Amino acid sequence: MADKLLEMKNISKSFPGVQALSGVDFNIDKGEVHALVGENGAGKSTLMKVLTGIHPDYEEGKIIYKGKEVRFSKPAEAQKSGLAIIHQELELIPELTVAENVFLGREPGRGWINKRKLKTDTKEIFADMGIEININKKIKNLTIGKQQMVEIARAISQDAEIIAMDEPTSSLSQQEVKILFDLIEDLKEEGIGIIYISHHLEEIFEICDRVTVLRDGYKVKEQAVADTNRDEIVRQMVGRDVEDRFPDFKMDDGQPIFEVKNLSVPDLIEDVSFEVNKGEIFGLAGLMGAGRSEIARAIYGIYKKRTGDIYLEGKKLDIQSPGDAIDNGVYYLTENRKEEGLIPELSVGENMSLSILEQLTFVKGVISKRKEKNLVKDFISKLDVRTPGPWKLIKNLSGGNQQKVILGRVLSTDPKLIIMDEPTRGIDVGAKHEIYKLIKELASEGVTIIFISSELPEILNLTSRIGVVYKGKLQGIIDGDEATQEKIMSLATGGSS
Amino acid sequence: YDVGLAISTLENPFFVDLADGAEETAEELGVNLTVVDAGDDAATQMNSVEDLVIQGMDLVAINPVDGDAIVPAIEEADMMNIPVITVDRGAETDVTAHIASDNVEGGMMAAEYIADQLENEGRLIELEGVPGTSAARERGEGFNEVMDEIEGIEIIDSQPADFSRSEGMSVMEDLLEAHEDIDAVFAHNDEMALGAIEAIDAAGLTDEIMVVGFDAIDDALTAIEDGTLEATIAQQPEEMGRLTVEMAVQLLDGEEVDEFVPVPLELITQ
Amino acid sequence: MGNANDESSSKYKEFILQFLDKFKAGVGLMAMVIVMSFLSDRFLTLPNILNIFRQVSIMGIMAVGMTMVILAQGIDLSVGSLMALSGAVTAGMMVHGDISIFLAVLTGLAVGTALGLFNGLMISKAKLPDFIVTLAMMSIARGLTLVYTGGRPISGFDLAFRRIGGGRVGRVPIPVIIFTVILIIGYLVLNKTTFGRYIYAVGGNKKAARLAGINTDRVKILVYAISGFLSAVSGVILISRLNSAQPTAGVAYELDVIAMVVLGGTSLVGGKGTVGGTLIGALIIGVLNNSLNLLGVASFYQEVAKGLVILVAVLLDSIQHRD
Amino acid sequence: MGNANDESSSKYKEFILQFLDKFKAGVGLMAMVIVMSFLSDRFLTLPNILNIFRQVSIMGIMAVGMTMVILAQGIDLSVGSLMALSGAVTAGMMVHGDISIFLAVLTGLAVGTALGLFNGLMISKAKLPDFIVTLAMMSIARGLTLVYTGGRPISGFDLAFRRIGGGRVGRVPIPVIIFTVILIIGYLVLNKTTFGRYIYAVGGNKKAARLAGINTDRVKILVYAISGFLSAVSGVILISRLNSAQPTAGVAYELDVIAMVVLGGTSLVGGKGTVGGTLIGALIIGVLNNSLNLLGVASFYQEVAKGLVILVAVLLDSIQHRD
Ligand SMILES: Nc1ncnc2c1ncn2[C@@H]1O[C@H](COP(=O)(O)OP(=O)(O)OP(=O)(O)O)[C@@H](O)[C@H]1O
Ligand SMILES: Nc1ncnc2c1ncn2[C@@H]1O[C@H](COP(=O)(O)OP(=O)(O)OP(=O)(O)O)[C@@H](O)[C@H]1O
Ligand SMILES: O[C@@H]1[C@H](O)[C@H](O)CO[C@H]1O
Ligand SMILES: [Mg+2]
Ligand SMILES: [Mg+2]
Repeated sequence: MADKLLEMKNISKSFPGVQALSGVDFNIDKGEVHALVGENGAGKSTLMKVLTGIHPDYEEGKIIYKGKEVRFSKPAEAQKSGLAIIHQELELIPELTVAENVFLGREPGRGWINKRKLKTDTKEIFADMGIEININKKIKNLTIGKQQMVEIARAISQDAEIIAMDEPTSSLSQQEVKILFDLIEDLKEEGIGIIYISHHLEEIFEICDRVTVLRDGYKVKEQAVADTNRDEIVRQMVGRDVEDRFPDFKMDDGQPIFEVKNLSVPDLIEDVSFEVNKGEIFGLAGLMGAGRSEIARAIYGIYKKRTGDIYLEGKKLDIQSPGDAIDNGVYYLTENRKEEGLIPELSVGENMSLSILEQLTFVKGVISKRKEKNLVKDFISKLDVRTPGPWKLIKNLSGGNQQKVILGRVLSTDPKLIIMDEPTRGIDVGAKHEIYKLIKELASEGVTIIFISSELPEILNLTSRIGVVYKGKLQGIIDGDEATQEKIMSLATGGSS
Repeated sequence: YDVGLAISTLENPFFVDLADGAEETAEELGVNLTVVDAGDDAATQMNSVEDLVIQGMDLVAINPVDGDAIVPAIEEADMMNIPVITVDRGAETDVTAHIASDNVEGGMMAAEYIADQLENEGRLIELEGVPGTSAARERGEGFNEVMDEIEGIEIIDSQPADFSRSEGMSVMEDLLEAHEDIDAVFAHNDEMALGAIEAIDAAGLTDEIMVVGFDAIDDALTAIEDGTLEATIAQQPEEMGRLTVEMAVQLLDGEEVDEFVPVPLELITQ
Repeated sequence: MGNANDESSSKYKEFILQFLDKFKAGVGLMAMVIVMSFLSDRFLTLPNILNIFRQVSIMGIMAVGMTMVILAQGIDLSVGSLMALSGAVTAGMMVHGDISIFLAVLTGLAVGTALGLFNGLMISKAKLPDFIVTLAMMSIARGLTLVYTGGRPISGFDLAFRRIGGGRVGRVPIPVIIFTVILIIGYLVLNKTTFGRYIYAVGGNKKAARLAGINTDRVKILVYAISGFLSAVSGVILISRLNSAQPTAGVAYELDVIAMVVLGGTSLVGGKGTVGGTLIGALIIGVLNNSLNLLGVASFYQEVAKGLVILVAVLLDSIQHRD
Repeated sequence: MGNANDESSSKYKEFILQFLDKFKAGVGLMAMVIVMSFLSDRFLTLPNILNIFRQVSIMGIMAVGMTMVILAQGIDLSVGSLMALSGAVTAGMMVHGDISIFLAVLTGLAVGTALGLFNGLMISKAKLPDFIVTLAMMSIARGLTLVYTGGRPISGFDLAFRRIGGGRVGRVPIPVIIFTVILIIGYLVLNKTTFGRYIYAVGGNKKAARLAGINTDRVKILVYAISGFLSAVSGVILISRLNSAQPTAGVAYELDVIAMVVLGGTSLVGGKGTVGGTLIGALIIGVLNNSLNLLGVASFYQEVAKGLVILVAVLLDSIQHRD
């Protein structure tokens, strides 16, 4: 088994203001799945980018691939040599179709594209993977989950010898995760080396052989998965003990405070009605694309053609735009951070204060920098955002920390109702735990929360009741004490409770 | 009758007057006149003349952007047996009639006046109109013919400034850097002359250099009153427009007309 | 994801939507044509239709190149002056250079292509903004044209050469044939070749394209070279049609050419659009100019009408949703 | 994340980088100034410097508006013709309308603002592409100017009015003072107000801005209205300076104005740039024109030189990395 495929030695890489990697060693054998874990910002993605020629300007270290020292100067070179990568931030072309994206840069035919072959090949790949997808659909019309499958299909179709998977399951449904794991088994058998990055630590124990833990750019530990356990890995990641359970929480029987009546949006959602109590955490479950996000967005005033009524504290709300919603104490935290959350060219602080700017003024319209700074500082420490300072451009933060900044934006408005859409996607265990705690705290302070998630354990443990969405309809509501994975799945696939 | 009139550019007030004259006369005579503007672009003018031909005009009058570039369009009109008149500027091909000032004569008038004022001695600059227009060529011809005869006068530089005020200014700025002791400037039209005056003024040489233009547009007349412009040769654009329509009617009525109809000029000074 | 029935119905819907999307730029044009055919009985005659096509062919050819540039998320402001320079060089070679027509045309095309290539190099290798580089080139090429011609038109070409712009095959003007061929080639390149696919990819998400191993620099360089080449083609046709190379030809053409592309539904943000749309955009401009002349709209009002009609045309198109 | 020492040193580095980034557009300008001060001893004199500032002030004022438009991911091609129309209306009111200077100016400003507002409404409410809407407006406003003036300049204003463009306070020309005031206001709006922050947010990521509760339509509408207003201000200054409203004033100004903004480092993709950069961009254009005249470069070559110098200037700036 000591068939060394790749050795990375003493890799160091810095960005302005950040030492992202400090002397990291990492290696992989043929047919091995090697996990890479660490907190948000630990340097996992950066290490993969160094490997695959995206950051050719690392200051120190060498890479030995198949016995030869290499230094890829651009992604194309790495790709040609047999290194494929599934990017954490999906890197697809929205206006091109599934098939066109899968084979981008590797189209069959010389200059003249053989479209027939392109399509049959693509179909074959997805058929092999066991995934149903319309390969002629444009990427922009797919859910994030499906987009992630496309990204996976692209890497797998490259006949690579090493595949780096950077959080490949962050947007996948359970069935899709299972499909991916079967694929990984096959790839292993073919002798392909796989680098597996994930914040879902249980996955490590399911499919990985070895695990390397990074912290603050340093390699902390490398060991066989068989020799360790979840708690130990968490401790190595975070550098201390973490109470890795869902926090206890007793809900008082609050009064109904929020009500949705007959909410419909043509083609998207149909006749959705439900009630939520003050300080309740209400879950919305369902398969990918079921329409959970659409319900939230309809409430938030994004669709013009919405019908139905919304009540908060007994008052009927007239929400025509997100601005109206926020003014009425309703906030929606998007599932799509990159496209709909971040303003990349603004700083951490400016991103955070955006929704409450009108109140951080001394005269109307003129920003009080002092008030803004105080607010931002407050939330940076409250949410433990890892940033050198509020002036740092948000685009240069790691994914998890970006999420915390956006969360700060939400909380700054002091909302009565928060709809959180996949709020822990791509968040490390420690931070996830903090977010759970925060949600509980908010609820106990009387903030009402609608919690949308594809992770059943999370939704089961956190919420008091769970609405299950199927094809744009609310298929049923399950009480927290009676909820099980099976019940949810049954409703989510169109059954009755 | 349906008559089309293709103007080189209505961005120059001179042609606005010409078009006005034509429109008034058309109304008097009951002619259905369509005016199109080329914005000084030869290709656009060709397109719009084609459109006039397709539209079935009985006659097309053209004030060409460029004498050579308009030839293919005139040939097309010929093929459809539509008579063509040129106005103010000629074309490098035979047309039914040409109406214009006697530009050679005008150039001579300007030359004689300047020579007179300078007492047959001095260094001169000539600002030329859009190259390729008969107006520019003929004014230059007349001007140079007279000046060549006079020993003491030297034309030290001739540059095209495209009949435009801003070009006139920037070309003059350059010439002021390049030459010293300039006594007079002859510009092929007033727009250029007024531009040149701006440049001369900025250089503080207003009292040393005299400027003569061509056209007698309103701004030029004001400048003459102010004493910044020395003189101008008055053209009668409205008259040209009027003649154009009158001749069109005569032609379409089957009457004989002269091939060249000169429009009188007049020297205007303070 | 639902049952088979659902899928096929949604597939069907998708197809209709894509179809409408493709032709939405056509709605405005169609409306114009219908209105005009009532207003003027000359409008829908074969000669006039050929006339419109001939009139748009010169800018239309440049618009094909511009479509590629814009699809790749660029912009080319130098097309008009590259057209003028290439035309002037061709003319100069023929008239003063005493070389064959063929070589003269070749020289003209080479000049346009080379300067387009230079645009591309500055943009992709030196990483300068497209807008500035091509604006600078607009100025440079305009200046070179004035220097080369001394500011005077160059006229008087062989009859053989004049056929390029003035001749016909059957009733169809040769410029229209050239335009059609270039449209077809443009369509094939964009839809059938890897290069075309890469143009969409680079314009749609440059970073992703680079990560997929595409040489994004090369794509950018090539589209600018193509745009320069096609400007030169237009220049040759123009001087042949006018029998004269005008030193100030093509001033402000860039805006009209870009307008054709954008009217055709191509997004200035890149990655989205078609050459077929550009044809429609070109015809909108062509029909508009032709109509205003046919209707005898007074020239000052023409400008106002032109702006209003363009607004109404895109408004009609946008009955379809965007975003 | 490292200890306190590290933090402060990295903060320092970041600060320096941001500083350089801000002034990178200045490198090219600086180089031009240095070269010119060796080539001409008239260049660095107070009269000449004031002269340069006065020459750029008219376009510079429009460039401040354009900066906001571009920051909000828009583009405004109508600035030149809105300037001409507002100027003409002001002139017409004064000369024929027999109303007070103050009311005449107010009317002119109102016209520019209203049409800018119309741009904004079409773009944000009717969701039409910025390029097409403002191109159409360019044509409409140009046509209206021609119609209003009958194609003839309107001249002969009161001495009091002529002071706006021609007067001085001390040695400083009034247009320079107006430009300075507008620059400062622009800076304050962009950096100190919620509206300014929203401009950056909308340009940086419109979807995210909307979800964060910002009324993105209102932001877009306002920037176009401001751009129209500032074009009108330029128009008033221009007619006062020339003592005449030219119906064809401002043709092709849009490209120069956009060039100033982009030369100043503002990205056409939106969300990134400063008004200080625009001042530098404006000065690059101003110094360039002035230098070419001072050096007596022949006019044909001026065009070539202009393009080349702009290229070199941005090349110098881009020694800093992008992306
Ligand atoms: N392009 C960049 N510019 C500046 N800093 C960067 C850049 N990319 C990453 N960083 C910084 O480098 C560090 C490591 O980031 P990296 O993306 O590798 O983390 P990660 O381990 O993948 O985290 P996550 O789990 O959130 O994806 C972080 O502090 C991040 O802010
Ligand atoms: N831009 C779009 N164009 C076409 N269809 C879309 C678009 N966005 C979403 N859809 C479709 O709308 C439906 C609902 O998607 P939605 O994102 O609400 O699902 P969800 O339950 O929130 O799941 P997810 O966890 O993926 O967010 C899906 O069928 C999806 O394919
Ligand atoms: O004769 C006219 C006028 O002089 C005008 O000023 C420019 O064009 C010429 O043809
Ligand atoms: Mg990462
Ligand atoms: Mg969703």
